[in-house]
Amino acid sequence: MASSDITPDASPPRSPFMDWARGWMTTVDHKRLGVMYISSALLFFVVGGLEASAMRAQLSWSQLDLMEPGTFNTLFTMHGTTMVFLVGMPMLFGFANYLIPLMIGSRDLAFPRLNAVGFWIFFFSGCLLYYSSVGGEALYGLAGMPDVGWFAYAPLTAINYSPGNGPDYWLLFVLVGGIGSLATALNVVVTVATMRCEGMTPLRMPLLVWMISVACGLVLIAMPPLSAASIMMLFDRHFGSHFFDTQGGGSAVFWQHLFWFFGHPEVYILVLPGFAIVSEIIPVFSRKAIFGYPMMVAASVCIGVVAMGVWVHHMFTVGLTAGMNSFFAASTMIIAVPTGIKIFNWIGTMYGGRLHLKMPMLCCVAFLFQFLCAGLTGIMLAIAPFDFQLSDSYFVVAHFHFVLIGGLLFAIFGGLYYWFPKATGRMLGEKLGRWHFWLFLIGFNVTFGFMHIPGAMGMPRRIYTYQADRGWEIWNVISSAGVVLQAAGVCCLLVNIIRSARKGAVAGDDPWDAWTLEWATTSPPPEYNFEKPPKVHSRRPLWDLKHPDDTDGAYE
Amino acid sequence: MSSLAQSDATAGAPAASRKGRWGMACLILTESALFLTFVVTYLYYTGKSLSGPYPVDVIEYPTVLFNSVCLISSSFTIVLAVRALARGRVALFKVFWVLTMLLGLEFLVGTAIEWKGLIEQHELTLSSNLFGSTFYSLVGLHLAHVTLGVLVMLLITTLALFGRIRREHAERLEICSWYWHFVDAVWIVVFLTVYVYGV
Amino acid sequence: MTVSSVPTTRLIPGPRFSRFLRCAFGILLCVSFGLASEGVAQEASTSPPTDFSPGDATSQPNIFSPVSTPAEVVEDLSWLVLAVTACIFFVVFAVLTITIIRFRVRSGDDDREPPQIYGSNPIELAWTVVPILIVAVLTLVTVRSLYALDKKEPPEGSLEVIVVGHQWWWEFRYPELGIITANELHVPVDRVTFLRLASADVVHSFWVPELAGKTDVVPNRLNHMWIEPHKTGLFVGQCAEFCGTQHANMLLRVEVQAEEDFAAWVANQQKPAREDPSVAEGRETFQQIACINCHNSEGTVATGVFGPDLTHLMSRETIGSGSVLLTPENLHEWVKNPQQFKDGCLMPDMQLEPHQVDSITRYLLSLD
Amino acid sequence: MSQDDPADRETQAGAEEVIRLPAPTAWPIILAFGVVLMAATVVTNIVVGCFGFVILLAGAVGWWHDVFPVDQHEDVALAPEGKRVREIQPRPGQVDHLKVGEAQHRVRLPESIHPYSAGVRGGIAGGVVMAIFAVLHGVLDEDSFWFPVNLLAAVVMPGMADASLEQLKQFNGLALTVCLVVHGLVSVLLGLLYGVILPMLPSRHFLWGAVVLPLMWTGIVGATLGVVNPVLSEYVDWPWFIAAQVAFGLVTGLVVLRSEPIATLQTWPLAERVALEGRRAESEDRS
Ligand code: HEA
Ligand code: HEA
Ligand code: HEC
Ligand code: CUA
Ligand SMILES: [Cu+2]
Repeated sequence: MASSDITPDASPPRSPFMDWARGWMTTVDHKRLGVMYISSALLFFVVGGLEASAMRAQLSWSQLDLMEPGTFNTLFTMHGTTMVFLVGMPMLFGFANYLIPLMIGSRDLAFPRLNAVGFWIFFFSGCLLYYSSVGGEALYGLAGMPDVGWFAYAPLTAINYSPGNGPDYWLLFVLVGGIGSLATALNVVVTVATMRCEGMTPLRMPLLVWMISVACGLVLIAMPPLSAASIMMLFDRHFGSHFFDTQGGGSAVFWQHLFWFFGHPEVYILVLPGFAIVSEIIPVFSRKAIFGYPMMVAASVCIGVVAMGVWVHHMFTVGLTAGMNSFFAASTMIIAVPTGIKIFNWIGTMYGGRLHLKMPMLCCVAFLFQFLCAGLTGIMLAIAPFDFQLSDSYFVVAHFHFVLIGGLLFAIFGGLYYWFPKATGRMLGEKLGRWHFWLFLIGFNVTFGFMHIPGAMGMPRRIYTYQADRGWEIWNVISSAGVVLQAAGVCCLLVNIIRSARKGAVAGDDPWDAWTLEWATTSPPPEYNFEKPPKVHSRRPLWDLKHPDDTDGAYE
Repeated sequence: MSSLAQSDATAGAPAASRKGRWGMACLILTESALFLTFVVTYLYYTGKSLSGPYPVDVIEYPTVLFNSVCLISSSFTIVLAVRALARGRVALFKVFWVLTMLLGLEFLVGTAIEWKGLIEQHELTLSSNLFGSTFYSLVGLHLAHVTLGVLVMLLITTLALFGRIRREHAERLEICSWYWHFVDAVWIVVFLTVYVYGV
Repeated sequence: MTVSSVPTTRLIPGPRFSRFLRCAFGILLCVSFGLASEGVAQEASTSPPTDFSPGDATSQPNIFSPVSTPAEVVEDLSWLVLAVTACIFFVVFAVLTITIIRFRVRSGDDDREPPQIYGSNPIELAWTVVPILIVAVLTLVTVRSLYALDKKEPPEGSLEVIVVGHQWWWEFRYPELGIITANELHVPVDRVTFLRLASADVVHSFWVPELAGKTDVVPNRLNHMWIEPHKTGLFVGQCAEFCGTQHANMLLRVEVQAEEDFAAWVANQQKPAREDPSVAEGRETFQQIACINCHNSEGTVATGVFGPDLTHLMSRETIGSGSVLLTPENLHEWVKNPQQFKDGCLMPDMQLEPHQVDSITRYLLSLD
Repeated sequence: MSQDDPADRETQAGAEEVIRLPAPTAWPIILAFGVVLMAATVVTNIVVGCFGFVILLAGAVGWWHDVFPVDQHEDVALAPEGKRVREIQPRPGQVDHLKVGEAQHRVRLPESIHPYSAGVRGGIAGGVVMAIFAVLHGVLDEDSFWFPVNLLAAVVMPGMADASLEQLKQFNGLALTVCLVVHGLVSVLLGLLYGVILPMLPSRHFLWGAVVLPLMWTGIVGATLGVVNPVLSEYVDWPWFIAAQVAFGLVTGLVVLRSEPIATLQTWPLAERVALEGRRAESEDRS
């Protein structure tokens, strides 16, 4: 960010640092909050990645003794929780914050102050979670960090199986963090509903706006059950209630229902913004309008709706009736249809276009390949009997890292390269970018591609070590080796960001020759986004301006 | 160009109320999901308590029915209050508004009395059994919402007494009143769940 | 018809895609297939038995080498699914790759914009209907397999076993035979064994890949599953649901035996505990200290149920739920301090004197 | 905050123009901190919670003053002239056009299609003919009307696997229902697919529809039938089976190809659509 856009303040001069810090801490500007979301998410990504690296080190050979079992358990819990709630979600809100007002031609979100609260609650709740690494120990001498897995199954979280405060931190974190997410999601939905500029009918909104709105709608519906469940669990732990107390008649399975009723929509909450980013980048770098816009919108809404009716596929092995498993296997597989539509439409967009394989587009291409693999392994898991074998094995770990990294994270990388010039006025270096891309791509595929095999060979997840004669070593050591490449890749990205923010090539208003409204203002945009609220006539307002003889409006 | 700030100001009012409406609608949506979770929990665990006290032993209708009548009728008085304000009849507004608040307050007091009975006579607490856990959490969540509503109404009453509430606030207060209607509607669901189905 | 005109939208004729890309893809494909096929080969070959897994054991589990009916049903189904997904993968992969290669910008290109195409309802309909059809077929087969795998009651002539999951070991009860044992399940070959699953504490999951898919072991809930092995031998698996500190060492061993071997094992388990006078001292010590609070051992005052039944301890091959081979030295170390093998397990370090350890170990070694 | 420094503004060019934005405020961060501190009570102690509550309250009151009676805002000066967004330069004549028939470059492909209803009708017709074949086979060869019905139903009904040949020839209500649903659904979907893809296949649509596609389909079925429907695979009579497939393809293809193709106009410029289709196109445009 250029330092000149710090809020001018009338009070007497103070140290520039204080001014700078104050500017960021008191801001209600959606762009700054967006940048803050994304930067903190990157920070937490490095933390979560380091936790993962430690796990991979411990698992790289059988019977290693690099850490205590309990430590390993806190590592995967914190890793999963961090990556989902402190990386994935903030990335969503970061991009939503930064882009939605610009894309729909408004000055800010509907409730700017609420927006700030949302961010700070997210940030402090993350601090609370990590405070567990000192707080719990220091004050009570009991287990500090949560060690119950990112879905904290009852009754392992009950006070008699997990004394100490570990699970409490986790529960409070999802409860408080959830409030922040709700605030921001509400804000986004209201913004999209009420603050579109003139001419921006719902079917002219950029796809990013559509998909992020669907994701935020899902947050509104899926988050409260988790909050409710965590309240109940807190009551169980501290006030002696019996919701999940299996000795008092409570049900362990009920927790699973509540968690996954949130948990499954959550994964689509995470991936829809990924889809959103890809849907913006692919057309621009193919130089073609998105193929089948109405179908894309319909597919997104459809995914959102169906996503709420499939949660039991995480519970196929719980011993529910065959009828129930059949229903949920079918509903899960149905999601392949709208998702397939998306994949095909993206390919349709590229087909016949003129592909500029710059960094953002490269990331999207990788996204397409990897998400395809990931989705197909998802289908295998959705076949309930097959899942009896695959569930809770490293095959599942491979599946969800393929969706979360191969899909979501690559889309986020693409988004970073694509909008960095808008946010800073400078391009992210292409050369270092290629290093980042190839290192991470190869590292990722090595780590997680090979992880499917130990899964099929019976290696369960969440084990801190394994027997020597199972034949799993070779696959694990390959997986661990891949992490080195990934880490190198991430370093390239971080260096690139820091370097380019200061010394990158000047971007200009519209470096990619793109078509949506955010490129119709300066880079970085002024606080007020647009001097005059824009007026649009089609889905690609800038296309219309650039090609007045071939405007879109007439054809939509 | 220079008309920009101005046009914003004039466009501001209806836009603000649209935001308010959508915001409240979204809030009600998530709150419904929250309540629904507790209701489902209650239903899931009905009849699963391992030991007493059971609903049939402890649930008494007189107080709760009176409370319910008060709460439901407050939905009507709040409509009257908002209408009065929209027509500019501030005094009438104050009367109905205070009445609404008092009805809400009665609900709080009434429930407190009911709970006192449950705790002291029947020894039903959050930790007695599943019925206690689900009962107090569901009804308590609703109660928390009523409390919040009453507090907000108190605030607005104070402002009204200082003459700070005027006709142009009718729109905002109407949006606030949605929340109150929602709380009332939820009570009907809670009542049906706990006092009709659950017994 | 106009559709066939799609190829005419091709802008840049000629297949001169970059050498580098071709090589890269080639290498990537070769490497991954090479490694994968090696993996499959390794999985398929029965590995030489190590000293850890005696007999004709398959200590390398694999869901693609099933030996029991449920696992076979799943395997059959899995090949169909793998074939279908592989087809989808290769079709989409190919189309995507071709698209990228063909429509990439080349050095000679000017910056004109390609023709804008907004979509095509028929094409989009086609790629909606095809996945629906595929999904429909998969669903039908899934449903049939689910019902086929769902046996609610033990069939005629089957063996019934109650499996109780504990943090972090398994208890097996044979109600019809009056046997209680731990960690190593013995079942007859070619007969259905019907397992009823219960948990003493938290959620676990029973998984022996070669025999059947997993079923969770949930407190306050009775689950069930069944196996019907067609091959004798040792089959290993482990707890598949995270259940706390030592989840990783909650291993499972299933010994599938010929009927007569199984009968012999049953007869041995049904024998009363051996009372070897030469280890009387050890038995005394054992009874005097807290062991009895947690363990059951017939013929002593020990009737605890918190830990594994020790009555026929020496008939097992491992201790600590499959994590340690049952050798005299290991047993000695275990009694001295189980935490050195299984850090965090629920049997505490008993802080015994060395001679107590020796005598208790000797006693335990007599329990066959 | 809302009072802005006039001196500051004058230094910028064109400073008369200002835009009103919500003023920065510290209350949100304070409120958020209070919320989290209150939550931390559970893992620390009550003092922290009380402290948190006080902070929360302060935040709430401060916030209230931010928005009541009027929103606090600041006037932001427009960026100086040179730093404003640059006018977008039109570049007419830069877009390549697709050369299809009459050079309407924005057509959705293809220009004309068979109506979807033709596909559905074709599917139904084909399905009926196929069912007749199957039943014919049942009655002639196996002496049972219900035999093929039960065989198809076995795709979802595991019970059929253990059924004897006798049982397979008996009427079974559930099987009939399952069979009707499965057969109907698949027929209609396939018909729809035919309607869409037949015109896209390279020439000789009829050959494709009647022979190639059914044979391909049979090949796939043949390869997977053992898993998809083991019972059917056990009893299937391949010549009859293939004949039924071809009959389906023949009939469906016939129905589809005989239907009148209709032009797809959705992406034609409005004017052309109005000329061609009058009112309907207009209403379509609005959506
Ligand atoms: C971004 C997150 C994300 C996404 C998008 C998905 C997408 C999908 N997931 Fe995944 N999933 C997770 C994140 C995600 N998942 C996580 C985190 C877990 C583990 C949680 C935990 O236990 O910790 C998990 C676990 C998980 C399970 C439970 C496994 C177990 O624990 O036993 C299942 C089972 O059904 C499943 C299925 C699916 C399916 C069917 C999809 C589908 O949406 C995929 C659809 C896509 C395609 C199919 C590809 C494209 C389509 C075509 C090319 C069309 C043609 C295809 C066909 C006709 C098949 N997932
Ligand atoms: C978005 C989500 C996300 C992401 C990005 C990742 C990223 C990674 N994950 Fe994770 N993972 C999950 C979500 C995610 N994961 C979830 C939900 C679980 C389930 C948890 C549970 O079971 O409860 C899980 C579980 C999980 C496991 C299973 C643990 C177990 O079951 O025992 C493993 C094991 O290998 C693993 C590995 C990795 C690795 C190697 C990466 C790598 O891609 C990480 C790469 C990043 C780095 C390596 C960062 C390195 C950066 C630097 C080195 C920079 C240096 C620092 C400075 C210069 C300051 N993850
Ligand atoms: C607090 C309870 C407790 C006490 C006291 C206790 N044990 Fe244990 N013991 C356990 C548990 C629990 C296990 C299972 C550990 C595991 O596998 O995770 C176990 C396992 C064992 C095993 C291995 C059994 C097997 O098949 O894996 C032996 C042998 C054993 N204990 C012997 C003893 C002896 C001897 C003593 C007394 C000196 C003793 N135990 C005291 C709880 C106890
Ligand atoms: Cu028991 Cu994991
Ligand atoms: Cu899911």
